[in-house]
Amino acid sequence: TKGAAAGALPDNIVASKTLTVCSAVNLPPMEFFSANQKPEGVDIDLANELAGRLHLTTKIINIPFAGLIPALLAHNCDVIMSQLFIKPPRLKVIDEIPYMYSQEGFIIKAGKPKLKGPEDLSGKKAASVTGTTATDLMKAANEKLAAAGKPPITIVLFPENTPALQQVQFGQVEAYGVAYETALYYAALAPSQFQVGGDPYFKILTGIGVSKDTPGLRDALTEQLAAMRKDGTYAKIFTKWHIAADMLPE
Amino acid sequence: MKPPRISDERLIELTGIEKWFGKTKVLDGVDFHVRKGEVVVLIGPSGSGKTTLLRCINHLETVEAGQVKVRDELIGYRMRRGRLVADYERNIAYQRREVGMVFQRFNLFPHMTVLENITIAPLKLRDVPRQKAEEDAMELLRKVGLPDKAHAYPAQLSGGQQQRVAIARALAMQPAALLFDEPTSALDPEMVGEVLAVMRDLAGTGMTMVIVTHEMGFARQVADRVVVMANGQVIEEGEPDRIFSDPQHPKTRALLSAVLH
Amino acid sequence: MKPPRISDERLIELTGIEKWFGKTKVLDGVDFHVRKGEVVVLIGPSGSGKTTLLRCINHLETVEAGQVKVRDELIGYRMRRGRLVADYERNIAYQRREVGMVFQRFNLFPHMTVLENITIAPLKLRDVPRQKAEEDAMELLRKVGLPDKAHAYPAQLSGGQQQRVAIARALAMQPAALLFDEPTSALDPEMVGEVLAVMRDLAGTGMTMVIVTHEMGFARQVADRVVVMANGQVIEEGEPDRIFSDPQHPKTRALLSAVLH
Amino acid sequence: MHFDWGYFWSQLLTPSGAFLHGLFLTVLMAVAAQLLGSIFGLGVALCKMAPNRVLRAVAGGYIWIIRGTPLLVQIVFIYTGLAAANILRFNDIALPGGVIFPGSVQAGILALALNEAAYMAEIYRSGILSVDRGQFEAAKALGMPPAMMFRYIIMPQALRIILLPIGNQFNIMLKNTTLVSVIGVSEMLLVTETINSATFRTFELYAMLALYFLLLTSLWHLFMSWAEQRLARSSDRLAAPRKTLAGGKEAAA
Amino acid sequence: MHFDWGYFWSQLLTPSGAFLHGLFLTVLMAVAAQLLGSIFGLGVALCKMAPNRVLRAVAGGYIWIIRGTPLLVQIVFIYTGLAAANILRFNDIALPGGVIFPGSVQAGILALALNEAAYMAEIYRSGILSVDRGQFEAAKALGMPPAMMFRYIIMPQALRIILLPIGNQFNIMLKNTTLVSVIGVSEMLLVTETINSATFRTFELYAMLALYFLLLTSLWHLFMSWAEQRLARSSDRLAAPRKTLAGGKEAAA
Ligand SMILES: Nc1ncnc2c1ncn2[C@@H]1O[C@H](COP(=O)(O)OP(=O)(O)OP(=O)(O)O)[C@@H](O)[C@H]1O
Ligand SMILES: Nc1ncnc2c1ncn2[C@@H]1O[C@H](COP(=O)(O)OP(=O)(O)OP(=O)(O)O)[C@@H](O)[C@H]1O
Ligand SMILES: [Mg+2]
Ligand SMILES: [Mg+2]
Repeated sequence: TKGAAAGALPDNIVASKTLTVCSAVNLPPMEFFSANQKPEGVDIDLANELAGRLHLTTKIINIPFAGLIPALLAHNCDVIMSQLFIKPPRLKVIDEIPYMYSQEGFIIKAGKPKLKGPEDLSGKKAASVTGTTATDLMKAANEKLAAAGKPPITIVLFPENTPALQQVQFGQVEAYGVAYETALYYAALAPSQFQVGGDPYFKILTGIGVSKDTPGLRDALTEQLAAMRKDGTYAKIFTKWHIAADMLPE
Repeated sequence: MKPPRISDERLIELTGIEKWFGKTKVLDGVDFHVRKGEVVVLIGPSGSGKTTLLRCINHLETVEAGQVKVRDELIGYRMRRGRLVADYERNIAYQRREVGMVFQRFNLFPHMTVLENITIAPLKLRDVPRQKAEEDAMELLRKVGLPDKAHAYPAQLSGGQQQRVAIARALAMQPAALLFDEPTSALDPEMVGEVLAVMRDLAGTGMTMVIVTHEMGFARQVADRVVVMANGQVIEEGEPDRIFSDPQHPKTRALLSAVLH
Repeated sequence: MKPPRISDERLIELTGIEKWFGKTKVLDGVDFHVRKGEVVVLIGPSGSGKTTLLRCINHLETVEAGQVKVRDELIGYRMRRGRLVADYERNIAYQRREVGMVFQRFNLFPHMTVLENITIAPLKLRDVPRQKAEEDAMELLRKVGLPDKAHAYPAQLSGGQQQRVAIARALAMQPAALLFDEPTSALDPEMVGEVLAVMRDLAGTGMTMVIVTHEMGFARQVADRVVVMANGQVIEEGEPDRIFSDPQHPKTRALLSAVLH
Repeated sequence: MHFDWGYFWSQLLTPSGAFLHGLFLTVLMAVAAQLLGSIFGLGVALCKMAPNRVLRAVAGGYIWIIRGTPLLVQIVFIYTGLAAANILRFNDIALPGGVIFPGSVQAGILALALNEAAYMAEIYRSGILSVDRGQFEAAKALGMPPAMMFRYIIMPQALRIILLPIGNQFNIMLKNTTLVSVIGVSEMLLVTETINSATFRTFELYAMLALYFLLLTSLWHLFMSWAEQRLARSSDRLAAPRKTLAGGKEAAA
Repeated sequence: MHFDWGYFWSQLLTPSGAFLHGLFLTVLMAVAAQLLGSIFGLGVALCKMAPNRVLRAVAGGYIWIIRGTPLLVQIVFIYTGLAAANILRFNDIALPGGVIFPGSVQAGILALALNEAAYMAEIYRSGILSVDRGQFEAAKALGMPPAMMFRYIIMPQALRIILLPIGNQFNIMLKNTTLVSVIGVSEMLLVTETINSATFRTFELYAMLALYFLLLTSLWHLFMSWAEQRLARSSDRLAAPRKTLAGGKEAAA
């Protein structure tokens, strides 16, 4: 069956023996640069495993989050592995293979009171990265707040994770709306600076982005993912990064 | 036989001036004075230091040794803790108002009309009301024969006209003395006469003047005293008739024979 | 009384040339020819079109009407579908090699030595081997009296020397004719003589030359024919003795009386 | 992927409110930074020419550092680095009327202005140095103190010379505002990227963005050409002698 | 937060391998883009001065668009926009020796070079126009076709004039490489940011980054001063007449 799946791969992938992965490599623990500038994280491990099973090697291309789908559409890469949530507008332009759940949360400064949900940020400033779901969730919260006659959240957009995080660090914003996994990571990395801003308030299926032009690749990846889940490699990776809660159910 | 309009008061007094440009000594122990009402003409070969001496009087050049006094006041220096130190630019600027200067190349302000050129200093430095300043300026323009050019710009004037405006501009600050550095040498020959005429009139009114010039005929006419420089030193001085008819120093003789022929 | 060295072949022939600069007609139906071996001197008041005519000969100016032919070949135009159209720059460049030009302001290439100035064109355009080109250049430098300046740069030469190098440079392409536009008028008077001497020698060797000049004595000596222009037209032409001693056209008379006195 | 002309035209001709706000921020930051930079740059230029050698060294060092490092680094340094070092933190300012002046915009304007000052200083300096020395001497000989000399005599003449380079600087400034997107100022580029991350009409959106910048810079270019022509005309008056002059006429000229 | 001098010095004096690689990429991109831009810019300049009016219009339009839009937009447009529109896609190229030449670096170099070309074109043009008209005429009169005239007569003289502006352009180019970080090229700025996101020593890291850029630009400045002096010395030869000349001596000069 492996041979059949590999046979359906696009010619250029077969020829180059390389799976090119677009990722916004700035969002630990999903994907980030290690001290010696090597990309690592959940998505990276998964990508390596999947590619290996297809007799390919991975190549990571680092692109700001808002540029990921355009890059895939432009065939600058074969897949997106960058904690890309599965959302209807995205499915209109690309295919997504579900591979995990993601949760949304906040990073806040260490020592500050925790939030119950985004509505607690009413009248305050919160950072988020352009093009991420956190932005949309806060916008939705603003609509609720408006209906309740409360002042909205001031959303400050950043092109990248780092400057957004720094806003929390320097107290320029109250909170940074980001993946719950990332919040956990930073709270563990620098507990004197950051803490997780409360329980996750949103959970969504997350997928590997594939171009609609390459159904063969999509099917091959889907097949290998299923195999990984069966033989336990999948669980191993999630456990390694302390986010077993995000695994797809059996 | 000093004319009676010259008082004994020494308006300008330079003693022991030394001035270096890099490694060349340009003024070499110059003593020089001008009495009130006197017209002094400075002559000397090119490079002898005439321009430099003139510029020392209103501190456009600093000196390495010696003193410059105007009305008995030290120019460019003040006492601090018993020692002479360079004065503030503001104070030097204040002192310069005593002495007007007319340059070889006129140096009118090209972005201002003739009237503005003349009134800017009284308006901004002496707080004269505008109307009074303009009336005074028109009076000066009549003196130099240019009342109809009040609203012209410098570039619209001939060289001779520009130099006359420059004289009017210097006079507008009502200085105690006027310094002229070869005021006609950048002019076309037709225009020299009109500027010299204005200077002659000025001398007649008892204005104190120091004039560097190569116009020996004019020098002889207006000078109360002629000072001859060579190699940064004053080599001879005296009444013009004496200097021109009976020069003592060989360099003076050489200079005059070169210029007069 | 045409000297025997002049053949009857018309090397350069301009017919009915009209040239406009914007709204002014600078050449107004000029017919002009030069025979092989002839020295023609062009004279005329300033602005009469002498320079423009000369520049038309090697197509440094385009013309609005008329034809320029060198050795019976049309310069600057070619036939396409039975009509004359502007020729390619490459072809025009090729045609220009027939006619050398010496400019008033020499226009030597400042970044090249004298030798390089002279050899660049033969080397690059006629594919002469370097050694041959340099030997020829040295020969030309001897002709113009500058063999020791071969490795000097133009800026190190006097005006007269530069102009002689410019002549050698033009000769190095072995043109059929040489055009001179006031070759001595940018020179200090002491240097005019040396350039005229070189031109006189050249005329003696039977070189075809067209010379615009104000040096009437020289013109009278070397010219086989003098052509007089005024207001963009040829108003008179003939042997130099006749033109200078008995000018027919009133404008020629006015010109000569102004120049000769 | 085909070029969606309909989308392109609709975005170009009826840009969204967010985009217009980005346009507004771009122009606001450029104008504010240019003004501040021009003022501060004049100070730097005067220090660079001051008799005091300490002042000269400080101004020289400032120019050296600013011109020797990338603007993008300066922007990040000022907004993030200074806050990280607890030196300066940009807090939002609530303006009367409920308008908020965000800290990132303040930082962006400051960084652009500090950068601009170094370039403006060199422009002023060359302008001032190109004024004839005789003008300085004439002003001094009249007894003008330095400040007055600069104000009335030197600067008016220097400004004529440097109008063109200043115009070029503003053109550069307009484009440099895009760099402020990295600290989260929603100027035109960041807004475009945000819109793109929802619509994925990348090519169309960037083409539109480029056209808007082209419009801004070209309008500015037209304005500068006009200003230069006016100046040339008024300089004619300063350079070309007139044949006949009557007081009244001249006053009107 | 105090300034951690130990960290600062260790990063400055013993930068990590990743940072050095960023430094290498910065210099590589700057040099490559400057070379390409200089060549392409010459072509644009010649077109802008060509007799053919279509060529002139195309070159003029190119310069207008490039100079009228921000470099940052051009970079994103070329990398993302062109690929999105299926016009041009930058794939990694494997060089012999196993070195990979990433697509984003290719796009960055191309964008920088295309941008540079517009500025270089104007520099060439002003250099060429400042060569005396007589030089053109003398070359034409000798029968040189246009290409040869430019090659041997005009360009050597124009290059002397434009050496200084070209030097300035490369200084700008060095700094402009930071903008390529937005398409994910790990040049010095992006490397610094990723190091920062793990260590949070923001101020120290940016100070170090600024110093490295200052070093690069200052080294370049020194080199240019030296080159200029050499040129001035060789121009002396072209300008100042010597009193005595002997063939042999001159040949050695
Ligand atoms: N700014 C300067 N720097 C260096 N040397 C100078 C400067 N100004 C004047 N000198 C030198 O000082 C000497 C005296 O110059 P100064 O201009 O006073 O002479 P001068 O008598 O006015 O001559 P002239 O009749 O030519 O105007 C000359 O040797 C001159 O070269
Ligand atoms: N490039 C040009 N553009 C406009 N007008 C020109 C140009 N070149 C020459 N003219 C005009 O054409 C006319 C003839 O000029 P030309 O230089 O041929 O005269 P000339 O006889 O050589 O005069 P001169 O003795 O002064 O050199 C003059 O009126 C001149 O002003
Ligand atoms: Mg003098
Ligand atoms: Mg002529």
